Amino acid sequence: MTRSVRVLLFATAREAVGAASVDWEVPASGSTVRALLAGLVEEHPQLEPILKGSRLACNGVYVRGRRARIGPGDEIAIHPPYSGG
Amino acid sequence: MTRSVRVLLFATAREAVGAASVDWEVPASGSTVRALLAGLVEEHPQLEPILKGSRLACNGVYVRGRRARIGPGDEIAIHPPYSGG
Amino acid sequence: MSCEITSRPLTIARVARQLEDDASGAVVLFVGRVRPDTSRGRRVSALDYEADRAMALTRLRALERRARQRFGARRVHLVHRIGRLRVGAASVIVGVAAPHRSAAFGAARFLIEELKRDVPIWKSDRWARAPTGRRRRRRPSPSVGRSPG
Amino acid sequence: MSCEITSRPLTIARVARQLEDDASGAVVLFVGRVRPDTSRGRRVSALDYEADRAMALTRLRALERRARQRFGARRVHLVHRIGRLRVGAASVIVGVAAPHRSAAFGAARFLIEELKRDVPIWKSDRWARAPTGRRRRRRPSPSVGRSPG
Repeated sequence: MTRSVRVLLFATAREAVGAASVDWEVPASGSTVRALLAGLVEEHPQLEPILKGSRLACNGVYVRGRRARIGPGDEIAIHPPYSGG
Repeated sequence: MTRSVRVLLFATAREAVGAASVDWEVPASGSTVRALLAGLVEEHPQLEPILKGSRLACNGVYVRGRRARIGPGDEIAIHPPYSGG
Repeated sequence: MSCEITSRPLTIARVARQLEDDASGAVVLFVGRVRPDTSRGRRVSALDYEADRAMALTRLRALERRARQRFGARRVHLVHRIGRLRVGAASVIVGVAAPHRSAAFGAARFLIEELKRDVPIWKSDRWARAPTGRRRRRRPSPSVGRSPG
Repeated sequence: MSCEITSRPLTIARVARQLEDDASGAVVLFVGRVRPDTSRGRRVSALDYEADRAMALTRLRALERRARQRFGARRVHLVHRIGRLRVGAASVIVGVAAPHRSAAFGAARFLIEELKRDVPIWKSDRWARAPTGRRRRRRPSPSVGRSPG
């Protein structure tokens, strides 16, 4: 059974980490966006400035703030500012 | 040697006269737009209301007013309001 | 030729090809088509278009120049079809390529508005059913009957 | 499907076919293309586009609905290409069919502006060369680092 969330990394976030996604372990009881990001930044300090300008989504829905709860199996997307077109 | 002007008739003007163009005799010394139109209306009274809303051109250039001179070989176009597009 | 009056069917792809230009990041195409309800709620199955071809081409070329000067358009293509057009057929295509999208949109809108207002082309459903001056004109034009001259 | 994210080349003719509709008298197509001078005066030969495909499609479909409601657009087609695009290649095509030209122009302009602002798609020349937050953002977005939560 999965004990991790999948973090999808795009654009500058992907470059900073060097991967399009990482699987990040979380307690079976769940965690928060805040804790997830703190862990990611600890391992990839170059992510920190990018996260400041990014939107976050959980399972395809934008989340505001860092208190949002996440749990095993969730998919978290990190969206730096868009530049399509 | 030609002694006439050619009158090009479009849209409602063409329908009123029943022809896309008519050749109209003018004196070798020339005439005026006013005289040409008076002659046309005499022969085709149904043209009169159409002329009121029309632009006129002589040899591809718009003419203002009815004093403009015309002479044998000239081409006069009658343009009812445009409706292209 | 970037301005055309033609009796053949219009194709968007052909206009688009005329607009190829590496320095233009934006292309806007406008296509006008014959609608079934053009004539005051009555359904029409076709429209007849006619043009004073020589003068229309002169006017279209002048519009092209103005679009280049005023909007910085790099490529302009203006093509109007004449003859009998059935519902759904394209009567006019305006194509603009410009460095940026604001210019491309602005030029395309400018061109179709001016084309309708100022280029000697006529469609039949308008003039066949309202032959006298009951329609409002958008601006004064050289008026023969009312001319003081 | 009227909204697509694809790695295949975009063709205007294909989008135009999706917009066939007898009740629409006006079609507006916008094509965005890779320009050689995208990156602050430096010439680039290609751009890499990527997308959060699932979310991008959701956002594009929402934009399509808004264009229908707000402008009365009858047909909307939104397609964005991803992957490596060379200069001159079309990166995005927006197509709208509406009864009248004002609505078609308005909806097409609305759609491309919103697409650029609000759909998770990225091009490489921007983020590869300005990796941190030096670029101005157009509006506040949920900001992680600054969040009081």
